[in-house]
Amino acid sequence: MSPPVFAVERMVEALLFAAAEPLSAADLAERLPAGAEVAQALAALKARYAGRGVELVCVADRWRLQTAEDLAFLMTQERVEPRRLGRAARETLAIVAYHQPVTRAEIDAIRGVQANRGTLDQLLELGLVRMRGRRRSPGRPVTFGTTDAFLEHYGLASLADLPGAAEMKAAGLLSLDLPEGFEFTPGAGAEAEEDPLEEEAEFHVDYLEGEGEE
Amino acid sequence: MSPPVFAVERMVEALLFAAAEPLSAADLAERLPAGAEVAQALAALKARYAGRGVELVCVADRWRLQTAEDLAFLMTQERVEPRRLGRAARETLAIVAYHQPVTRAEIDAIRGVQANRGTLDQLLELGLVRMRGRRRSPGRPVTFGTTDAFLEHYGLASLADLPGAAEMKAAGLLSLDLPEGFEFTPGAGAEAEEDPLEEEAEFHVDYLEGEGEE
Amino acid sequence: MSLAFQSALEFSAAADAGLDEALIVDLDGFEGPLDVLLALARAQKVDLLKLSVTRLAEQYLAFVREARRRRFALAADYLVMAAWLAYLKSRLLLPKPAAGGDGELTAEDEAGRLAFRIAKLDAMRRAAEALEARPILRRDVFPRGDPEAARIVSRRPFEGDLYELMSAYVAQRRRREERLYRPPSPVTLRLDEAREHLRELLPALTRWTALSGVAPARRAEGPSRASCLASTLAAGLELVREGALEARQLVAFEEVYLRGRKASGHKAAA
Repeated sequence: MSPPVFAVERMVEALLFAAAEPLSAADLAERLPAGAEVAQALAALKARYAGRGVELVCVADRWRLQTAEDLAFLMTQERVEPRRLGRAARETLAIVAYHQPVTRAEIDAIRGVQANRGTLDQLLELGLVRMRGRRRSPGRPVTFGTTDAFLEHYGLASLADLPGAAEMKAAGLLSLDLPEGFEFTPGAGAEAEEDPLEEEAEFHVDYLEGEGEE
Repeated sequence: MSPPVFAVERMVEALLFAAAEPLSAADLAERLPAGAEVAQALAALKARYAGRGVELVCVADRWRLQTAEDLAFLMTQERVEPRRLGRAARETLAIVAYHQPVTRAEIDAIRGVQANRGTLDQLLELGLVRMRGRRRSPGRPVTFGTTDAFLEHYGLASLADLPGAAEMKAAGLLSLDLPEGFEFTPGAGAEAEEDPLEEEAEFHVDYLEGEGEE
Repeated sequence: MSLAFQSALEFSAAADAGLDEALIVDLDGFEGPLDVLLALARAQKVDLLKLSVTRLAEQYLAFVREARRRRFALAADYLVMAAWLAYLKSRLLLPKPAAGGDGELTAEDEAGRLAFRIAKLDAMRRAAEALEARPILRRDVFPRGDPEAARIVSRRPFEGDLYELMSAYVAQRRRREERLYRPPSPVTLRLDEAREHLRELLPALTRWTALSGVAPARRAEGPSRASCLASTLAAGLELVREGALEARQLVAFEEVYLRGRKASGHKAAA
């Protein structure tokens, strides 16, 4: 027999309130009595908190309670002035976010400049960007993508929620090269060309490359 | 003109939620717009949270939101898991990854310190490192390597995807002033000089691993 | 390494001014030719994909001319872009060649490609702004100030990415390299070898012979000439003490001469 919805809602509320970080539905389910309808409870809770001083939001597929955006002006004591990213870093981050997986060379090509080495490294260090894999193309360059910390920082539930991404995709602006004769094909990212690397054979080749590149 | 009660209630809610410690009515009044009816807002908020998973309580004249007492059982069951590896563990993991199969003594030699026994054990327990076999050398020391869970965690399709020296350089980690001797060929070395831990069983396991790379 | 980020540009100001003072004065604020082109394109106030590339080319060329007139040292890529745009413009203005199809892009394709790149950079710049406008954690929205326990944590096995792994690896390797730094010790001619060599030569040393002539010649991978000389001298002095050899030097810092001692030398050698 599954517990009543309002009971589960209370429990979810308490857990999210006490938690030091966003919790996934799975995290919650694990701590709740068997058969608890987590999704339902979350939806109910979200509705209950809508418009309040505290709200329930989904970031990086996890749930967290946070203060309402319009009350930011009150939070003078809690505000930590984050290290502001420079323009180059902000642009690079946007390019990685909207084009991932993307290589260093592609970032440079979009920005039209030979990037300052430090820009991407700064983002890596801040944990906003991570290495994802290797592109299946000559030289097998490393590709970059964003992290969960990125989503949490910007309050995004998932990459699909990147502002304007749908429109840009529809306009063909997210493909890396000029779309054929302006016939924009949404979703023509580089995903398909990323290397899943199943072949064992590549193992040895790779080290040779790595060594030889110096 | 004083702000409406509803608005003040939201503000109080947000302030109490974000505050690092309980706040007195005076603390709240100080941070709220002039003329805000703090007592009234607190009463309304208390009523609103009554019976919920989170409650508003007043202790020693200070107000705080806290989880409902009857839900305390939810809060205690979780054991703390290490979220970040310590430096020693990170370094040890990196050495195992790049030098596997590698013995305890070799890890110590590379790190230049007598390793804390616990470091490698922690990695074994986390399932990132496994015993691989025995080195064919005096004392037949056990050798260590990484697991599939390691690959999965770091998003690597295979060990061949470990970033090589070229990437370290590209990431600005390796500078040009490093001595010539900085070389590593992960997994290349001692393979031949190793015996499986349990002759037969291990043989199959290794074979399967080679084939079924995810 | 210093991260000299360029200060943010006020694009709307530049756009309002059209292509004039604002752009020229701000040259230092631009991150390369594409950046300038974007600012110029924005001033056209049309859909960036439908932009007039010939007009853009003219504006850019004027910009570069003006910038040079003001004696800004223009980076090569600005000039390369200028040359390419001039060429593109001329191709756009010329009547189209009858047949394409030899693989070369038409001028229209090139123009489209350029417009696309500009539109793309523009999109990314807007995306960066849109991201900054999001409710940012601890700037606009705040988590619980006093979480009850670190006990309620999300079940992520642990944090750490490849970058961290690489950093950890390099950090300790670097420490180790520092610790183990051992300059290669020079190859030297061993004293017993030098002695052996001298003993062999002894019967032939009936006259005063220069040390440099006595010392073994340098071999390819062998010890340096200086080492050969030094070791031979040391071995020679030992033999002098044993009475098998005589040595003399006429002037300080000049050549040392060696000569076998008749009877005793042969006795010692035997």
